[in-house]
Amino acid sequence: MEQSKGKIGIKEFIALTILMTGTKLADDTPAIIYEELQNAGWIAPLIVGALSIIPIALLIRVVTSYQDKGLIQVIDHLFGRFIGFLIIFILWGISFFALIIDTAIYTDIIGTMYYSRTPTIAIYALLMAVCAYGGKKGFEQIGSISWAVLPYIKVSVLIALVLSFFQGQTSYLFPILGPGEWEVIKESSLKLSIFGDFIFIFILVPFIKSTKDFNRGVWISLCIIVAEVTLAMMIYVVMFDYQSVMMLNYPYHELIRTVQLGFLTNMETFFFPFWLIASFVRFTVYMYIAAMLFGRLFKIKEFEYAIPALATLVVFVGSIPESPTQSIFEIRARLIDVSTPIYIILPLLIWIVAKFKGDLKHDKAKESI
Amino acid sequence: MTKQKSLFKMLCLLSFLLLLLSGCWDQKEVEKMAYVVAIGLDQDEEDENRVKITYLISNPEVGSLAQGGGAAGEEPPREIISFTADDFITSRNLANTVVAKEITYDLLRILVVSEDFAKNKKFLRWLYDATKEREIRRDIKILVTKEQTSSFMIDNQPLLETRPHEYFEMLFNRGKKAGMVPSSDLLTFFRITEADADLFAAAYGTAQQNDNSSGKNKDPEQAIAGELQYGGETNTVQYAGSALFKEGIMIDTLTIEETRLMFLLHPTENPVAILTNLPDPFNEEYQIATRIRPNGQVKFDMNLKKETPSIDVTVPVIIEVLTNHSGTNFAKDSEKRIKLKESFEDRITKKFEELIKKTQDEYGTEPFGWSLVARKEFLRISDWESFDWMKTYPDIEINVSTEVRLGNFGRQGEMLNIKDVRD
Amino acid sequence: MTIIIWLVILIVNAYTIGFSITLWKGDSKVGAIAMFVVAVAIVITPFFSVLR
Amino acid sequence: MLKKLLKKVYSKKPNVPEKSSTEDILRKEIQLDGNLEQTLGFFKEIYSYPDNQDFVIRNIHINGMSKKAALIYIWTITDVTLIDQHILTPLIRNNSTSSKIEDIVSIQSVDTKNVIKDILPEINKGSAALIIEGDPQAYLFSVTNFEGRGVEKSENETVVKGPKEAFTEKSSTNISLIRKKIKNENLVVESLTITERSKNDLFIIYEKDLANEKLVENVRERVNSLQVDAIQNLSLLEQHIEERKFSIFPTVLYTERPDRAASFIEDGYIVLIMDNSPACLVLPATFWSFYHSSEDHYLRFHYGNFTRLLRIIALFITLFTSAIYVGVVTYHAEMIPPDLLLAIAATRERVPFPAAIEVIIMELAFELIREAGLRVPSPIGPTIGIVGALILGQAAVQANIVSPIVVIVVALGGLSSFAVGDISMNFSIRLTRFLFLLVASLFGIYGMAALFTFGIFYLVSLKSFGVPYLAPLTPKYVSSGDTIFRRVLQYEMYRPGYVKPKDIKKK
Repeated sequence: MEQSKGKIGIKEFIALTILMTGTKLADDTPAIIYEELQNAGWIAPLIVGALSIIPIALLIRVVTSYQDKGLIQVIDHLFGRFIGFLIIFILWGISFFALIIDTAIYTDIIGTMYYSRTPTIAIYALLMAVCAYGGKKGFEQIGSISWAVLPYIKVSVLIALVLSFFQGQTSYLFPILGPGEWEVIKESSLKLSIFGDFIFIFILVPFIKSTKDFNRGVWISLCIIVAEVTLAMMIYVVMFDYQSVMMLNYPYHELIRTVQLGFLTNMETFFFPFWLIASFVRFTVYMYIAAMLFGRLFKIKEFEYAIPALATLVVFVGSIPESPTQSIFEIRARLIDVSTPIYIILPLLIWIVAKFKGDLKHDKAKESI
Repeated sequence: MTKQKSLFKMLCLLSFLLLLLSGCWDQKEVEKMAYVVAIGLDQDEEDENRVKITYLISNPEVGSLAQGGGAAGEEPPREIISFTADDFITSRNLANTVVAKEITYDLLRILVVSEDFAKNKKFLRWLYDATKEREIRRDIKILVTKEQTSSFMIDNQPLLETRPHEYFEMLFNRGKKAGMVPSSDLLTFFRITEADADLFAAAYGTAQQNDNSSGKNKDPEQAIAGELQYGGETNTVQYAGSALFKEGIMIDTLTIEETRLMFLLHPTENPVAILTNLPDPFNEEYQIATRIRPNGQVKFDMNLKKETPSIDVTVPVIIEVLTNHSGTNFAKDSEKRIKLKESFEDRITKKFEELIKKTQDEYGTEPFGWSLVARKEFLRISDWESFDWMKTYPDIEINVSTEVRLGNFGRQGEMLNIKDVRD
Repeated sequence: MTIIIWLVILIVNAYTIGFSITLWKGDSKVGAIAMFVVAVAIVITPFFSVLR
Repeated sequence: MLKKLLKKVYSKKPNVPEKSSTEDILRKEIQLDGNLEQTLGFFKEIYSYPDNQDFVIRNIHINGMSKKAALIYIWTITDVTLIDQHILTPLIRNNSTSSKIEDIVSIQSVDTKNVIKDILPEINKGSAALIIEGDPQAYLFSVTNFEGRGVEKSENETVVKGPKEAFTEKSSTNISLIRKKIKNENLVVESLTITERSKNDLFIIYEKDLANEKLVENVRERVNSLQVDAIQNLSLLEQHIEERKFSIFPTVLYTERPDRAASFIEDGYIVLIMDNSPACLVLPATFWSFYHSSEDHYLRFHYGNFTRLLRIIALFITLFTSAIYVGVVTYHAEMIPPDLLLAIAATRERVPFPAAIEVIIMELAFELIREAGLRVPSPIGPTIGIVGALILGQAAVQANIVSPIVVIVVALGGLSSFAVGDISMNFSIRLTRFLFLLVASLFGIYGMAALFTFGIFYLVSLKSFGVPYLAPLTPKYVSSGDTIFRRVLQYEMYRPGYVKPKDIKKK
């Protein structure tokens, strides 16, 4: 019963991964997908999930063959000082940039959908203050909180989806292939990095109790996320029809504004807090990962102390773009396109180098004994 | 590290407190709001690019028994103002020249549009303003009125429901259940307009009673709002029939009967039960009062890939016989029952055919939502779009059949034979 | 509002530079420089966003 | 930084002239030498005789030995009849010359000490010291008799089904109450003197073969490292040993029920008992131990869980109702069903304050009634009810100071707050409620969600003696699964893994 300090178990890990990636169904990611895929948008997460198996499997193969080493340490080990620094710098760049853009989007959601008169900076600052506080508390706490709040968040999402399913019409899903099968496959593979967060999860390996837990956790959460995002995307179409859903900026929020249950006609305020909590936890994880990479880059051991400064920077940088709903939407769509190759190439590269160095063979030999 | 730690704590606390101190931007006190329940939209008489807006504002103090209400009983339940504005978003400020409180659309339940304005090509642009405004929800209803909305609102004086929002809510719920008016919400309007395939049916109402003689002895089934004659001490407003919108512009109205048939043909929107009269096949003099209920889903057999596409529609209904003036005893006679069934089937199918013919010839497309069913026949959106439902529909060969299942014959099956009594 | 933003900037900057100094005195000079850059960025970026 | 500064201010020694006490301390080091007069002189000095009223020196002449002697004791904490019948009478009536003191006196326990320093605490605990001319040691007879209430019903943690007795102010009674429930030789009652001036005793109670040694050591260390002059009772001790003094949530459980204490000991927890406290402290304490009550387990499975359900609902109602009311009315009016919204708007029409102020006024009034009701002498008690109900409820509404809905909201929250029995948790929830109210009035639901997340982060990071506050919910531990709901008794097979007991499985 020895308490492993600062490490989290499989439940917390799965919860954290689901909150980190699954919350995407409730921002503008669906809108980005629908733009090209129309009513076949719900197929995209399936394809992306299926394609993601390759990089994830490669990474698992490499990372778990080193005892207690996360992605950062593995990259260091495989590529040496200079190239390792470069790769981690790119990863940090992506994570930090994604953090800025995503928080800006979420601030915009809160601003346009609920608090139209409150200045963006106030909403943004409150969001980041909570995230910085959480990030500062450390990884174990983030894991615990994800597990503590996950059931309630998922139940609220499920209620919203089920209610809207009964208010919508399944025939909106037809024609079933949307813009055509090749278009669907092509466009969804370009959006591969919607699940790109899984790369960053490998950084957290040293925080998980055992590699076996990690291994299982990654696959379970991938399955859950794919199922969840697919279901949500389907229900947006069922609720609004593809023509309308393509015009919506934030389908989840339009959805919770439209569903009703008995005498309660305006229910969005029931779902809103859960979504908020999920977003807080999500950005706390992002914040923590970005700070961790930052700490590794510049050799700051106690990188938690850098979090408040980074959070402040995020607020100021994130409020630069004007009319955020549109401009950030474009930036974000581009970021997804840009980071897709990295999501594929990096794991492949790591695997090849590891193979070349012979680290994997050694491990295999050990396993066979 | 303690230095950082304490400093960090201070920072957290301070920034949080500062945030708290500077809050309250979106704060609004409920009692300082004027709750608009209905917005009326009319074409401005002088300027084509402006609209005349009518607000129906609910007075919260009416109907509450709260302490301290004081003279609430003497205040009127509502306030109506009409004015010209560029759109109904900026009009919120304009209204403040008359109304002291801040205008809010939180309780907005219904958008009333006059028939003239709905037939205007520019109508759609103004309606789409609703998608931008945060406070307007997509589930509000659309009502088309025969006259100017401002006069409609003033004439609309419900006697029993003092609170306007309650009145509209109940009216629409009931109307939909009885099959008199379609449910016509904004969400569906936008969806149908964007999908560009079907017709949208909005509720139709008026406060003016048509006094011309043609309406006098009209079969109530064939009437639309304003043509029914009501006596007594009541509100003059009537809601009946529906207004059809094609590509966002109103093109025609449907009578009560047509509205009901439309409901029966619709694959998803089914009324609970329709009370109506059908002619008695055994005695032409009399009518049989019936309750018609849909009996499961409407069945479709579509064959759209042919040169002349065809659709076979089967409408299953349950008919309950409620009155029997002719005294024919069909409850116990199976032959008579079969005859009754056949007569019902013929009658309803004929009505369906008439309506479908009208939609094909006059409107060019249908208000039944069949395009949704048709979509299932296609694999890709491009195929569906090149098929072009709206273009193809008039040429489709449509066969309707009705499957009647007789329900109960009322509480007491057998009828007194009046002729025997009079002997 | 501007006053509050400046106050926040001031506090965060004091904190960041403090942390930077601790790092300098400690083992990581690179980290100290990085933190200092962040501190400078925190002062500059508001001019492009909130204080525009 | 601020904290450091504050610490400096506090830790600064106040500049007050102090009298050196080295003389006193030296005197206490003296060994007895058989000189009765001199020894008595020391004692008189130390106890400031004859100013000190309950300090008694009884001079006697032991006939058999023909020696002068003196009996020293503090009469208020000794059993005087015992001294009279079993010490004085035998000594005076004694005639045999050779008898040892132990053979003459018919008292239960006799001890000998020869350094004044060692004798003093015994006298302070209620022993009587016999000093005999020419004998270089003192005989200590245990005749302690502290006054105290008898065992009474517990008043703050009442149950319907289950034992009613509560701890008293007397530690020996309390220990015996626990021993009555755990008749096991492994139950250890360690005694420690924890303060320097008042010499308060603390009893650390645990089961030797269950409790984690590190935990016991941790507690011992923390208690020993206290450098305080006096800690009268457990309520004060609690504040001395808790980890985070500024935390809004309690991390040590204070309970007055011996049955609860015993069941915690049986799970491997540690219980602290002191004189003068009709309660005990349980360490470590998690969030759940404050949320639970002993009755949850005495009631059958469904009944117990029903009360748990009610309690968790009450907890959330207390935390959120007034905040939600304010947040929703001022920021999210559209979510209220239209009839209710109009009703609220109508009643608020003539109220002069904003909704937030209105609720805060009523909340404060409620807290005032509550505090006043607690402190008011019982004959005047009923007036509080009248004042509260009539003036603050009825009249305030009629005077248009608050709207009737606010009265309902506040009353509901106030009523629910009583469902959380533990006094510390009760306070933390009531205080947090005000925080939520504040945030809701400034940021609506968004602020509340932010504060809630903030609060959960805070809860999760709390630790009580190394145990995470929300364990075993998160992080996960092997346990009986007794968190929001409890299981059927037979399935509660494990002792809580987070206290790391030596024997995890219950039989």
